Amino acid sequence: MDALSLLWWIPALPFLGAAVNGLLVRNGQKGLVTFVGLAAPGASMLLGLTAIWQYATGLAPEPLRQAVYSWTVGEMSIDVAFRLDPLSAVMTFVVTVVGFLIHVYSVGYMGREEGYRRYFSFLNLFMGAMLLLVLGSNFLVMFVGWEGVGLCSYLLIGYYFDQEFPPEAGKKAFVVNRIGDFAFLVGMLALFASFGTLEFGEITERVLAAPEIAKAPYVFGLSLAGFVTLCLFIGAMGKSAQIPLYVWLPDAMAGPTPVSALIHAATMVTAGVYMVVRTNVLYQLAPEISLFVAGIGAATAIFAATIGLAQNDIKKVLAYSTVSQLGYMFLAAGVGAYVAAIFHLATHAFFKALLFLGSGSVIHAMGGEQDMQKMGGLRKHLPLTYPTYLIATLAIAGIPPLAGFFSKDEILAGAFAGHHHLIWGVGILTAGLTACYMFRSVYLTFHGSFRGSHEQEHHLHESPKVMTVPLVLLALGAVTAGWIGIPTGLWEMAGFADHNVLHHFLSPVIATLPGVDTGHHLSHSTELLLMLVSVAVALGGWLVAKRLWGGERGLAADRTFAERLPFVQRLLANKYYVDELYDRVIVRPLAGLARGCWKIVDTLLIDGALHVGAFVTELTGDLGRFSTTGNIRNYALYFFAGVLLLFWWMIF
Amino acid sequence: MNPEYSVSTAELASLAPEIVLTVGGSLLLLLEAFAPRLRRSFHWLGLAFVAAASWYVATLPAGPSFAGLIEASSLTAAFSQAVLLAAALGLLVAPGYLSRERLLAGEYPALLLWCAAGLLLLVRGVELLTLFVALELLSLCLYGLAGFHRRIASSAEAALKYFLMGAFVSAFLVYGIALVYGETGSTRIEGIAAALARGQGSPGLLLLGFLLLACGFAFKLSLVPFHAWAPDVYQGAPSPVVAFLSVAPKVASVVVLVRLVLLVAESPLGGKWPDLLALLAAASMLVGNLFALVQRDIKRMLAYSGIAHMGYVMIPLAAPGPHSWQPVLVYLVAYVLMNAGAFAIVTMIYGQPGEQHAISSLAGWGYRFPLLAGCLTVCMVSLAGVPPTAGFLGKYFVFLHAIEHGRLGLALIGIATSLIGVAFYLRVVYMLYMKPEVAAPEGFVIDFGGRVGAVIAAGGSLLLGIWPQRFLSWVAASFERL
Amino acid sequence: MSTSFLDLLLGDTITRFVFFPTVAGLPLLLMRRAPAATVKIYALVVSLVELALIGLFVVGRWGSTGALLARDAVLPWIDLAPLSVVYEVGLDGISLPLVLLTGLLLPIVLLGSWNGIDKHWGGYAFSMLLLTTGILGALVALDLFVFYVFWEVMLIPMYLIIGIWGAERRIYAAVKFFLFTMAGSLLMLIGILWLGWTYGRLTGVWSFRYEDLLRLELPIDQQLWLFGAFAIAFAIKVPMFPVHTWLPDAHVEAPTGGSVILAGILLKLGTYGFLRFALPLFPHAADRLTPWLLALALVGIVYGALVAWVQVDMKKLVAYSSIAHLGFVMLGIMACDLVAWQGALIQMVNHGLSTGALFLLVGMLYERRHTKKFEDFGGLAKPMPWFATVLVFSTLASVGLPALNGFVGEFMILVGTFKAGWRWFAALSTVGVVLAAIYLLKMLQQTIWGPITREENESVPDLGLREALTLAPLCVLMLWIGVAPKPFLEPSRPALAALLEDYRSRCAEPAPDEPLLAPARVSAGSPTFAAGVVDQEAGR
Amino acid sequence: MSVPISWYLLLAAALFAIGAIGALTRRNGIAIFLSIELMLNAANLTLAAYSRLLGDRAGQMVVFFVLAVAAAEAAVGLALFIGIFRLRRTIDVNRINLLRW
Amino acid sequence: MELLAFVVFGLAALVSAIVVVAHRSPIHSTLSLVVTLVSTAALFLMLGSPFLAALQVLLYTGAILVLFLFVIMLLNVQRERTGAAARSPFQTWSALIAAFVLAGAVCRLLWDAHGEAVLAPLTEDFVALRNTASLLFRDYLLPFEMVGLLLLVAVVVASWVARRGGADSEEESR
Repeated sequence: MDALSLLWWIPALPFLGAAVNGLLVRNGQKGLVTFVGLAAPGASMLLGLTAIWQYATGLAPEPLRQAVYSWTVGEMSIDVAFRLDPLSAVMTFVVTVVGFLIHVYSVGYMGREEGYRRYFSFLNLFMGAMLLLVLGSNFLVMFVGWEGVGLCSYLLIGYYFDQEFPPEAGKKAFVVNRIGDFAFLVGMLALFASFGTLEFGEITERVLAAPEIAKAPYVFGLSLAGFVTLCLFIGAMGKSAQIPLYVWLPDAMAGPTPVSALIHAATMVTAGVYMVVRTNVLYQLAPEISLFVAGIGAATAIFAATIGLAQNDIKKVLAYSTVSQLGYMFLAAGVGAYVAAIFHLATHAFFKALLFLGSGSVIHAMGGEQDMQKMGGLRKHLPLTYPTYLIATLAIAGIPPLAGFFSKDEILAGAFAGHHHLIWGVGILTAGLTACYMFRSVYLTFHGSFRGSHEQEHHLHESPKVMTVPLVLLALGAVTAGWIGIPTGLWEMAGFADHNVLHHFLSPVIATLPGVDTGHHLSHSTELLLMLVSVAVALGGWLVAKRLWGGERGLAADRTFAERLPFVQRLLANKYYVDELYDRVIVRPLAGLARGCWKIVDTLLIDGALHVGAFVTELTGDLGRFSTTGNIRNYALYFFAGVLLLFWWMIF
Repeated sequence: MNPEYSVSTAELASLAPEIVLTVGGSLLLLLEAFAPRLRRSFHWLGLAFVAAASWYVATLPAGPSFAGLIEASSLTAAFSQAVLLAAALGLLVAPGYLSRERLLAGEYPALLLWCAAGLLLLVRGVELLTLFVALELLSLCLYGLAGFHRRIASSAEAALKYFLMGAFVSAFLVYGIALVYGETGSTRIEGIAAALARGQGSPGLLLLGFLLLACGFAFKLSLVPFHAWAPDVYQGAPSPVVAFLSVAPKVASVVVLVRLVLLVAESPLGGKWPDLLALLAAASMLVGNLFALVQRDIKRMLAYSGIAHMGYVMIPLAAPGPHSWQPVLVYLVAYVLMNAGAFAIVTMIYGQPGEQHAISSLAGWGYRFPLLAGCLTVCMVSLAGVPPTAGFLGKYFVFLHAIEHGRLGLALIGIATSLIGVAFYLRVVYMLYMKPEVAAPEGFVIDFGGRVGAVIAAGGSLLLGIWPQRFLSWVAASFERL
Repeated sequence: MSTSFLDLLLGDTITRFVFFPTVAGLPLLLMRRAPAATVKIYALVVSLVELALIGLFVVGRWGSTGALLARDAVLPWIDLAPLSVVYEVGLDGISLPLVLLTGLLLPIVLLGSWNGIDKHWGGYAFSMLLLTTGILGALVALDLFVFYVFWEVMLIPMYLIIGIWGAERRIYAAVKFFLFTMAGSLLMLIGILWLGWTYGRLTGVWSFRYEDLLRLELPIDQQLWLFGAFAIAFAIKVPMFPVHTWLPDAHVEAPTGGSVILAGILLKLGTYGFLRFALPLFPHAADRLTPWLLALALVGIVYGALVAWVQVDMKKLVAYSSIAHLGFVMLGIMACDLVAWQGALIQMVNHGLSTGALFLLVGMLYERRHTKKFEDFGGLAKPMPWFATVLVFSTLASVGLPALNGFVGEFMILVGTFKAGWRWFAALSTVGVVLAAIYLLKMLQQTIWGPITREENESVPDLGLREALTLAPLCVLMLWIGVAPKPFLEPSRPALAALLEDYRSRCAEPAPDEPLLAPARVSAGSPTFAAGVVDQEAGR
Repeated sequence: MSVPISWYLLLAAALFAIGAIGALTRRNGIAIFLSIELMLNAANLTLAAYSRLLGDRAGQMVVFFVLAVAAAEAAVGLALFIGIFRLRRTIDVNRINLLRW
Repeated sequence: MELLAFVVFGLAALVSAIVVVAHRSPIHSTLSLVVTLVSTAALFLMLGSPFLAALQVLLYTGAILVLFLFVIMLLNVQRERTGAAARSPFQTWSALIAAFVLAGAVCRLLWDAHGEAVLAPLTEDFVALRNTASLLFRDYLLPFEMVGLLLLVAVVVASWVARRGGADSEEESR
């Protein structure tokens, strides 16, 4: 089978599945829904894996481009085309595999929901859009996928539409994403206006051929590359929940847990990172924006980590953790460690999906309860969930040799190598915090004694196979995914040839610009030292968590903290009041402005002026008509006077 | 018999339309006296006479007659036909109303026919004395028609007001004739033109004389500031009479006014005359539309609207010349159709004679009188000047003329005021269709003739808007020699 | 060569499909006592035949490569030398999409009004058919006088539709609509007459023909005045800020069908007018005023979106959204770039489809619940899943979600505007994209999502078959245009390109000091279709 | 001694003005009508004087016709007064104002 | 001689005209108008038009004014009431001003145009009735015929309007 020529089927299949489930299948046909809902992404995954295999083992490492049809005509001829290159291959791998596993998991998790069909339809739709995003050969297709995943995110967050909050959260997600998208759009416009194309390949080629065009001043003292990358990054901020546009992601947890795992942890939210790496050639030409990216990433990472420390909702913890990890990825991209960013993206996909699915399993067991304050001691009830969750926690905390360790370490090494020591410091601090709050969640959920109600305790049970098997598979990934990117330094120290597979695989998509200095290399000893530091910090975080929340301590630490530092606790628990701030500073004034436009400009000024005009006209007529008094003596006078006035006017 | 005093057959033939109308009127009067049972057919007989007159008008050989007091030309023929059209509509609509009001009598068609005769003479007259007598002839008929409903006060009041104003103005007119005659030594248009060309006479007195003449006819046209009688008279006079009264005299008076204006404008006295007409036009458009906007009585509203329309008719005279005739005629024919049509329908669907014809009574009647309401809507749309109707065609020609001759300002005033016009014409339409019926109509009379009249008027308004070619060719042919 | 109007009416011509609705609709006026079903079916059949007529006509000429697809023989209409007006209609790529949209919306509107219109159905259908004639006529007119006549013909039926079949404040809305539009169009009339006169002054023969008038080279001050006259007329129709206030009222009060036609097509005549007449006739003035109009378009986008956001009435929200969307179209038109123009044209169609669907949906909801206020809704997705689906779909199309139609237009407009050098306008107008999401999602939020707060909403029936049939074509097109817009963009491209080239070349030369007459343009550059048409005429 | 012809004209103008004053100030309809007759008379005098001035009898003809017309007008006018008096019991023009505004 | 006659009749005409306009009683006004008209007839005579003078006396004074008197008495019209409500000073003053302006303007223009020009004595030809008649029946035949119709109209209108339109006419039309 020549999977490469069937490239476009990879996104098309899930779309097809979505359409079939959405329009043709009826609500009652649950088996059919499951079949279609799994077959589509499954087939897509198989096709994707085959294609990646064929591509990776192919002789020519040239990117593969497959144009399906021409979208528009004329001056702006843009193809609907797909592109398989190392970057999209990695992304496709992550998306299809993790996606498929989560689909499978959903069969169990969502089994008893009323909107089962709708759920699978949307989930398939999401897969299609996500694959469109990663496989798209130009910005336009990418944007279609970009907004498509946003839409699915909206629909799936609002899955429980008959409640008050989820649709609101979905709306928030969509709108905040849109704010980013608008910048993305502007960036695209600038690119198109400058290069006349939106193809990734062509743009890269042209920039490489003539970097001075991209470096020429454009607006606001920014170069073209600077402007475009800034715009694109703002787009990424929205999608990938970076400061200041992160606010939607925690709320997005209102959706079903598998959705949180797939969309709001593993795939969609990482699209921003993917895009930054995709356009790395431009970022390399705009060092100031790159630094900005790194700064935002670092800030987001630590900011979200501190909030995560104070959350009690298990999914909220994971959500802030996701925000924090995404910050990490941007930090990496910002400091030029693009491969590290993708690496972390991939490993994160596995362990974060696993964490979410694990938490889903917990919630499933708890009968929908998400508050960790009501949990505790679940490990004996959930024999499979607990170890997988623990593995994922270890992975995210950066304990070697699990996946998270390698990717995170590479990021920190990249930051250090680029002499961004402050950023490195923030990163290492965040690593400690990550370990701390993640283990907090482990302790509060699985350790100690149960704090929930009796019914809940009675209800506790391990999830069915259809849910646990994906957990196990993902755990496998969380353990091993990091091994594809074992740092070059380690290999060399151990006396092996460099087997950093990922680096080699991705190197074609990372542009090497003549004038741009990317060659920071750390000595092996420094690299090793950094590793030790980060491991130490991670272990430190774990230990702190164990000391505070481990065993039977439960929530005591939280209560003490709240008593001692009520202000800080409130600040953290309320997420620094950012939502409230946005509401006061942006939403309400804007609504006020809108109301002003409506009531004052429209109704009062414009319509008012018209009504006054009409009134004056009518009044003139109404007053004037009394000149027709009904008395002909007056009429005769008008005649007489009229004649005289006209005569007077005529002779002068 | 002294041959000096004999009248040649040719001269009599040149008077054929007027003779037909006069004799027809007299005949109807005689029939009223001797065969009152035939009353119901009087109007149809009258129509036959009008048709005959129309045929004679069309076949009249061109040229002056009666010692040059009157003339016939394709131009006079065109305007005469417009007058006869109005007369026909006036005859068609009336019998229903008259028989309901128990006023059916030979006097009505007789007066109408005589009035038409007077109007034709007014159109054809080229001598001031003839014009004056013709004017008085038609005016007396109109006084009688306006007061035709002798049992109601409003009709009598309308007639009296019309009469007193008319008499007052005719005194000015005679004085104007005296001055013009005295200063030029002639009462014939040609003679006056020659004298003016010679520079004879005192300019001041001539100016005053012509102004008095012009004002006299402007009074008939109800141009501002000589308009005040019109609303009262239209409101009080019987509706079928108004259908005639509001259009026919205007057609004829416009002819005289145009003749006068052309006479003066081309003379050394000319100077400010175009501006004078522009002033009258602007004032009429403004005042007419503004006052119509606030009327609650449909007849009064139409009266003010008529004032405004006469303002539009005057626009081409603000740049006078032989080319002014064409837009004037087009506009007038459109005006005859839509205004007479509107009054015809008012005649039929308002059950009470007298001064009250509230627009608000129309509420919901659009569904009760589908045909008539449809016709009324067409007439209103046409009066508002919305294509594809005759009213638009008229406005098109008038504005075109204005632009062509550098009267853009006048055209803009015309636009602004017709926007006001739209507001009150639409009020009728929304009353008809968009308001729930508040009061069932009573006493309405919808007879065959009236229905035919309404359909002719509305259909004509539409036809002229959609397919004006035949009509315009006729118009163009009428002015070929100019 | 002496073709009569009747020949045109009966032949395979543009004239036939322009006048067919009215002619075929006349019997409706006589069917006062016929059962309602007969009337409805008759009207629907007429509309379907009309759609078929348009379809057949267009299909037969699809392959045409020239800028003009077809032109009817020119007939003298008012032949009064030197004042002559001809009846001249032609179909080119610019009018084609809108003509097709009109044909498509007509049966949809009638079907959508099936139960919503509860009185005088025959009159309603006739008004719609007459309106269709006006719209189609204005779209295909190649003579400014003819254009004006058709333009005004639209007014009366729309006035009646709003005024008779509308909601409580219908009369206010109808009169406001009429007066607003009339105010603009009267100015345009003066402008048209002035043009015809100028042409007559230069050649001795008056003409209002588009081709002839395009040859006029006017001094800049005259151009500015005339452009102003045209622009006001069109801006009111679009409607652009600040002459937009008639639209919310008209929409809210109009019956569903009226709103659909109003938003779907009538508004487009404003933008169409800019593209077809205001810009090509007065290039220098347009060029000079471009920043101002762009600014107004931008204000419209943001302003419409903001005000839409705070509405409490569903229909009013959609109405204000129209202002924002049409702002995009205006942006594209004034950007004077081929991509932007293509985008603007396709966006006109898009807006017709998605907003049309939204109005239909609001109407269906209104039929069930007799309210349009948000506070009366909420949670409707539960009892009405299909309704919710279509509403979400149409809303997303309206929001401009990629892969749905709205995006295509917006994107092309933005690209074109940006490319043409109006970067800031393009960038700032994307704010409208964000705001669109805000207010349209708010609509979804308050109608279909959330818990059911009112008892009455618990058992609202879902879409019926007729309603589904009404909406289906719109949805299919929304998706189709979004996924593969190429076939929809292609036919209009040559016409737009020719128009643009002509516009640019004329702008490049300075305006003369005195009115001049340029030589007749040959096929190149001018949208005057010298190439594609001739065989039509010669064939007769 | 002969009188200059302009004196006649001036006298006529004065009479005309007096008549106009009457027409504008009297409230009795018939009195107004009388004033109008006075104005017509003044116009007639003007015509006759001009006729004499010009040595042309056309002016006299006009006077003749005006006289005839005045007679007819008087008949119609007085009939109208009778008619309105019968219905309204007044011929005061201030009170003949059913129709106004 | 002529001067004296002019002064006498002119003054009589003026004074009686003022009385016509100013007197509150319609009957006195009418009688005063008789004086004016007769004076004017005399002036006509002086202007060489005995025909008009005769007509003036016969037709105007003899017929029309008698008709007036008759109607006034028939209607039993009282003096115009005076009082605050009846007065309209604006109307009165406007009328006076307008009339004076008109008279002033016309007099000024007439004086400027014709001044003190004195005409040649009257000729037999001008005064001859025969010539007048020939003018009337030859050149002005049409207006003459029209006046005939006019009088017919007047009769018809007057009879229609003045006829009692009550129950009897209802009977008529049945």
